Amino acid sequence: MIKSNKMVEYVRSMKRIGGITFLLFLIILVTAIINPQFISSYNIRNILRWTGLFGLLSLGAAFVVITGGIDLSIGSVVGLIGSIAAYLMVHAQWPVWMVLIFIILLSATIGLIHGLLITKIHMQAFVVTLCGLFVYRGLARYLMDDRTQGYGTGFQNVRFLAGGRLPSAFWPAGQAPKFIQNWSIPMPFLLLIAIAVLMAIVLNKTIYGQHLKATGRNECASRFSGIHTDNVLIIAYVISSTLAGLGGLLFSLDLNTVQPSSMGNMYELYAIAGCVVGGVSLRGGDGSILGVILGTAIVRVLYNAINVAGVSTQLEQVVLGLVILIGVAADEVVRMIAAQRKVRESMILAQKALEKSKQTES
Amino acid sequence: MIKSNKMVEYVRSMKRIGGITFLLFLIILVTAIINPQFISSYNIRNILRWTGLFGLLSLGAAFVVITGGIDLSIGSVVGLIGSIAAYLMVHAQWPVWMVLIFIILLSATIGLIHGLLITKIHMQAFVVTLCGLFVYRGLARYLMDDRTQGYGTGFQNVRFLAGGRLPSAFWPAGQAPKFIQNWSIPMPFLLLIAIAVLMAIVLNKTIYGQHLKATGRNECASRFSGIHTDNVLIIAYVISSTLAGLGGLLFSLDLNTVQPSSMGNMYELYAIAGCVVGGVSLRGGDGSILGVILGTAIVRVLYNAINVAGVSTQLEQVVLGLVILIGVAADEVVRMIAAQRKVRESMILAQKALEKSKQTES
Amino acid sequence: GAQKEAVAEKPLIGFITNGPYEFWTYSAAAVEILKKDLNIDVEFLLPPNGLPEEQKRFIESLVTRGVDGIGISVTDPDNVTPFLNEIMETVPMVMFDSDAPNSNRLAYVGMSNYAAGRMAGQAVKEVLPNGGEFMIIVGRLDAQNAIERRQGMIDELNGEPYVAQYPGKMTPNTPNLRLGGGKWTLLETRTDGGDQSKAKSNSEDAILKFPQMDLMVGMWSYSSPAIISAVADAGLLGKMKIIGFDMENELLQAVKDGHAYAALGQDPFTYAVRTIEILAKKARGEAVSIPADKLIDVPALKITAQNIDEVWGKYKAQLSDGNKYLEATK
Amino acid sequence: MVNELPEKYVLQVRNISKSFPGVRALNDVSFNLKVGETLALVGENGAGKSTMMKILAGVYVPDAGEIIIEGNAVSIGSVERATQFGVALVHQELNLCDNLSIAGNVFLGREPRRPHFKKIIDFDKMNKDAAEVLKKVGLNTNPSKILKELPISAQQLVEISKALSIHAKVVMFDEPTSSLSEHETEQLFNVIKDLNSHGISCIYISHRLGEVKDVADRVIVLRDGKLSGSLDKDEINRDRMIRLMVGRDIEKMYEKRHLVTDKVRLQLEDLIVPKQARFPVNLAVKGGEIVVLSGLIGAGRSELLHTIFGVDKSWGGKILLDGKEVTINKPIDAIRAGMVLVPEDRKLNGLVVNLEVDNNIALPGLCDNLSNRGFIDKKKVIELADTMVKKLDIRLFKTTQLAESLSGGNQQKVVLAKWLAMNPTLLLLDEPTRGIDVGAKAEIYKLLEDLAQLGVAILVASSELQEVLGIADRIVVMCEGRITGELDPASCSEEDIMKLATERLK
Ligand SMILES: Nc1ncnc2c1ncn2[C@@H]1O[C@H](COP(=O)(O)OP(=O)(O)OP(=O)(O)O)[C@@H](O)[C@H]1O
Ligand SMILES: Nc1ncnc2c1ncn2[C@@H]1O[C@H](COP(=O)(O)OP(=O)(O)OP(=O)(O)O)[C@@H](O)[C@H]1O
Ligand SMILES: [Mg+2]
Ligand SMILES: [Mg+2]
Repeated sequence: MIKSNKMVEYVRSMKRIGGITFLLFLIILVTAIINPQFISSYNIRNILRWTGLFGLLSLGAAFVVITGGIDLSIGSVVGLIGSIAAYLMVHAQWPVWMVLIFIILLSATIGLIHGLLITKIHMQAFVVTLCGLFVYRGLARYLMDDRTQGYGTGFQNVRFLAGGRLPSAFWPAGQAPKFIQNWSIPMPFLLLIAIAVLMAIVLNKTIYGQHLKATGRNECASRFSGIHTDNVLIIAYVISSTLAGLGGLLFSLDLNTVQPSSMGNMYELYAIAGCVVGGVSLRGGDGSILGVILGTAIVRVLYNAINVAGVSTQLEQVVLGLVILIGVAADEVVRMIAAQRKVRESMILAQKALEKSKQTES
Repeated sequence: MIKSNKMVEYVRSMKRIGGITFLLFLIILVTAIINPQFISSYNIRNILRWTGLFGLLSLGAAFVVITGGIDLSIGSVVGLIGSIAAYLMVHAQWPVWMVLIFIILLSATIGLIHGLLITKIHMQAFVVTLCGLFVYRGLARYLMDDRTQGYGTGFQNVRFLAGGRLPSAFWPAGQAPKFIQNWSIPMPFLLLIAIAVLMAIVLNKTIYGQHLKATGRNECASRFSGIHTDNVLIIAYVISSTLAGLGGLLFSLDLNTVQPSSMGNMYELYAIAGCVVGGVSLRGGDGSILGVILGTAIVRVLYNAINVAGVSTQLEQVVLGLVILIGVAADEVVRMIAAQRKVRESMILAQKALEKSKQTES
Repeated sequence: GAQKEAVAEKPLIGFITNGPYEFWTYSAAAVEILKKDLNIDVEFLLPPNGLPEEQKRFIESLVTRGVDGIGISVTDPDNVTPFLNEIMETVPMVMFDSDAPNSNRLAYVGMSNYAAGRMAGQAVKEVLPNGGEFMIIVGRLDAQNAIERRQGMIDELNGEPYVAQYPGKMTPNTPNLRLGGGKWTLLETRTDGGDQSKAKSNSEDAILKFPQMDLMVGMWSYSSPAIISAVADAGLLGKMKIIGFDMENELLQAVKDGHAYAALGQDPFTYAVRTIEILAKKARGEAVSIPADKLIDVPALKITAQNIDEVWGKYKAQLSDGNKYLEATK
Repeated sequence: MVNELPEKYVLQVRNISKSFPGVRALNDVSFNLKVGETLALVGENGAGKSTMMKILAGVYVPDAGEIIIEGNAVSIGSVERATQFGVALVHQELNLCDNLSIAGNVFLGREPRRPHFKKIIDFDKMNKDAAEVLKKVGLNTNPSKILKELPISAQQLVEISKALSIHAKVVMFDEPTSSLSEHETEQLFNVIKDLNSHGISCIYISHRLGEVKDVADRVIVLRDGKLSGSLDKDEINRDRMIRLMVGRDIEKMYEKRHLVTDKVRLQLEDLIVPKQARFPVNLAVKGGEIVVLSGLIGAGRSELLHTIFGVDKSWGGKILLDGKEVTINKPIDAIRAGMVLVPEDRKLNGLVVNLEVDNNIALPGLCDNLSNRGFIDKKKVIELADTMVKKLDIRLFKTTQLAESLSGGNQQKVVLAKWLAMNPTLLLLDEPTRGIDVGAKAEIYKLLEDLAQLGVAILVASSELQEVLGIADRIVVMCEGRITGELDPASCSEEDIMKLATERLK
């Protein structure tokens, strides 16, 4: 009994994911027909790398969105941490491991501050992180004095995190078999998968995940149940900022150059868009990690498809906006129709039962 | 009883506004001490003009925020309508009145679409208007073919709406008395005041206003009470987009140059920040028009003060973010303390009553 | 009440750029030196989003502070001129980098972006003497410097007669623009709205879509590093030709390594020196010598493998040891 | 009192006081709870019952006083600590997360952990344990089902299971039966007796005084935040409780004076209720008639009322008012046609809880007589609110108070006030006395009487059988969305109703 129910639930959640997967493959199919190069190993590699980079931000955002909150500071944190990382390694010449520890601590502290302001002073997440958006951007510009930061040609080791690929990296440069060289997976995507698996376990299997979902849906009830909702929320913001910081590092390593004034601008919107397309409800309490990754992938594939299919650069944003809109709307509409159909079916069944019982009575 | 009660309520709402007013005057005072030119008629004129322009956007946003929704498309609507207005007047050479009617209709239609998607397809406001943010920006770029739009030296009549001042405009150019010339009020601010008065009446005195507040606080109960909550929401989005469109026109007239790809970028955040600083709760249902105008004024005065006080432009955003944060946090903290004090008072009263009853018993 | 009655002891000069780009750190270095040398105050303002709205706001607050002169890189000369003229009734202005030719400015300092674009066009001719296909990566196409640079390249390749100033037309962004009678093809101009990673993914997509492409042109300062990064990832370093604007370290390094053909370097250091010198003298009521056409030419440089060491050294000196550099050039 | 040993008490409450801004909710309250007994706590709306429970459950901290658990003075302070002390509370209002499974809700905050990975939830154990508790309260559903899919009454059972699963020494029930029907109530009483027999003590709050006698060993009565008396098992009787609660007698709860006219006011012809109610409904209500819909949890009464009122749009059939067909797409259409609905879930549907009382009362009538060309007539609003507050004896501080700061029962009265102010000709009520004290109940019944006398047609959904039998002219019983029969209250028994209410289709 319990088992079959698990199946039902699984299938149901799959159906939801199914919609996005379908959308994703539709975009891929249509673009591949327009330009077969779209599914070349080179392009898929690129898509995977971008999905990895942006996916990290979306994953962090997802945890906050599941609590019913929002993190508008993600883009600015990307800019701040990205430029600080480059500055510390190149100009201050800190050892790489120290830089890594420092930026993780710094971004976690940022999240901690958000969380404390939201839970202890009861400020709204939107306000706190909006202020963060302004403050960290300004700080990045001030600290870097508006100078572009970059790694030059050095730091190949740490830059492997963003630009490397596996398993081709196990062979000496350029000596991997052709097939492996073509189809090796970019590091950012591998990192994303690793972190996503971890987070999926946290969300679905652990006590923290359960409390996160509960707090997101009904904070009051969760508090009455003895959950430290404050801690739950704070941790969510710490995770979001930390992943944004990690993302900032990877972005800066990948691009190899960081403009403090602009790097990461609007990324919070992409991160949240990825969540929303992936079925995370902004009302809190609902969301799946797989959905978030698929949602991010859709946004990235779409951008890529628009370019490759030769849509004018001016219409790019129009297409992006419309596809997100239609994707989410279709999901809503399908769900409405499915619910109605289910009810109609049960109506017919019940009427049949009624007639039957009448017949047996008479 | 009723009268005194009204007084109490009035004083209470004033106290809330009082905090912002205090903050506003504090900023003005400090800056005026650093640089007395800050309160010169020239500078005040400029501040009023900017407050007028951004205030219109904040007012629109406020209505949506009061419903518990959000409008992220404001900035893109400003860009779209601003460039279309300039294009139609200058290139298509439509008569001014026709352009005015057209852009009002166009922006109202945008709001209508948002409202319909949100109420009829049950999409979340955040998603719908986020897509709007992308789509209208792209549309502006596409329609204008990425060309900067402007009015050149012409269209002085309609440009009076943005650049004119009253009452000095009643005199022939330059012939108004010195005092009047100095202290005439910029048109955008006068427009803001007119629209604000109208909206304050709508919000506080009319059925629509009451329905708006009720819907913002509990949509379900409002629907059960016979309110057309769908219509209430749709109208709020129409108002927001229409004011954004009007703002777009005024911005384009004032700046005299519209870059379709960037004009209005982030203005939704300024609009919402104005609301939030002005005490409009993002949880819906609460907000005052006066507060919104004061909130917008704080943001504008702050920008101006930062420049005039000679703070580096890089730190501009840091200061802005921190002041908003501190302003809102102080409000929260003051309210927490006030609630605690009230509890303490009623505790003391209760204890006194207890002692009294004990005495009478014995 | 914003006018200054007497000539100030220590004049205040405003210096407003067109955005928060590293490019302007060279100007900032010059400004620091000039402040001491000329005994003046300079307010160095970088519009955070590079918007005309922000420039307007800065000008207004400078006027409020009783500024004695403003230098500005104008974002949209055609339409902003009336506003600037209004300000110039009380405050003298010098344009640099991007001119407003029809305004009542004291002078224009610099080489127009249009002229720099024409230089880039020449570079294209040099690197693709037998013709070829190329594309442009840029942030926004409605920004004045992007319009002028692109138009300069197009006009140069089309063999139009040389003019130093932007003639005010714009070739629409249609795909496959045939230039020079079909010798060169501008495949596309792709925008990224100022987002570096978008610039990189645009470059990647271009490499995929146009395998036959010969050359990529990065038009904003971050564009060329993004192109270089994408080209490196695709393993095409040295094969794909690259031309870029501005003096980002990444680009200069690539020129040095032979991965990029040329960088078009303007001279923001000198822009600041000339602009502020004029304004400071004017503020003190001293005589200023300005050419009759009010144009002060500060030529742009085409940096290639030949001159990279010398030029880069100069740039480094401007930033680190500007004082010495200034003395040396005087 | 003196000769009883303190060890026999599992819980002692000494001189507890608690204030909220502007209100003294509890004033020097003391009582004891013996091991293995059930103590009923009764009192008018706003007497402070829920506040007392929340203090014991660690939701609120008392301003003064002492709590002694098993002889040790403790300070509770948080829900977690209350749980550690073995105190569990079934809240008056539902406090559940509808995105989690039933089991997830039951064990929220106390999830069983895997033996080796302490941070990982042992879902199998959780489901198994939950299934056991659910069986006790009579909810035979799969514990991994998502809570959202349950009706409010089943959710109430989940809330109860949650408290039972704590294995507490003291289990407190704050109006657990307000949305339960007789069947589930009986089951709950068995659970309570079972708990008592295992030495677990219970505190039980209810406004259904009839129940109190069945379940309680002792009763204490709160009035205006003070203890006004205590009754032992053999002393428990309705009138004594009422006297301690309200300070006076209530003569008669039900008094039928009205006459049923023969003008059919509401007629449903083959009305198809969307969602789960699956059969065309045929029903008529005459002017001056009180028809009561009876049935078990989820019988579909609420959904039927929602469909008539236009909250859910019907999928077919006709609604006739005074013989004329009306189309009702939205509540406003129904209101215009002279119909009003007092909904079941007042927190969600009945009130805008963070709006002032007067504005809540005026809300549905704004468009009609409280405004002038779109502008609100504030004077009329205030007048109306004052009238209705007086008429229904709503206990409040001032009419500009937020509705959420009223006690549950007074909130319910505000909902009634808001609808009665519309002077309806057809009154739909969904559990109108849910969470209302006896005094108020009597007043509401009297109000319904008065309205019926004026010829108003009244359709009530109610789960309290006494109420059903007391006020109805005609009883319509539903089961699984289908009308299974009609009964005459004068000649039927509770068993007859139960029989029809369980007439399930195979
Ligand atoms: N959070 C709160 N803030 C302010 N006042 C409150 C709060 N909670 C309760 N009160 C007030 O305290 C008093 C006691 O309320 P309580 O909920 O304990 O009553 P009750 O006996 O449970 O009533 P009911 O039977 O209606 O549920 C009421 O006057 C109520 O208005
Ligand atoms: N035992 C049950 N467990 C869970 N759901 C049930 C059960 N019985 C019925 N339901 C569901 O309850 C819904 C009907 O609820 P509705 O609120 O209309 O009923 P009701 O008669 O008003 O009962 P109540 O208000 O007492 O819950 C239907 O969706 C039905 O599928
Ligand atoms: Mg209660
Ligand atoms: Mg019901």
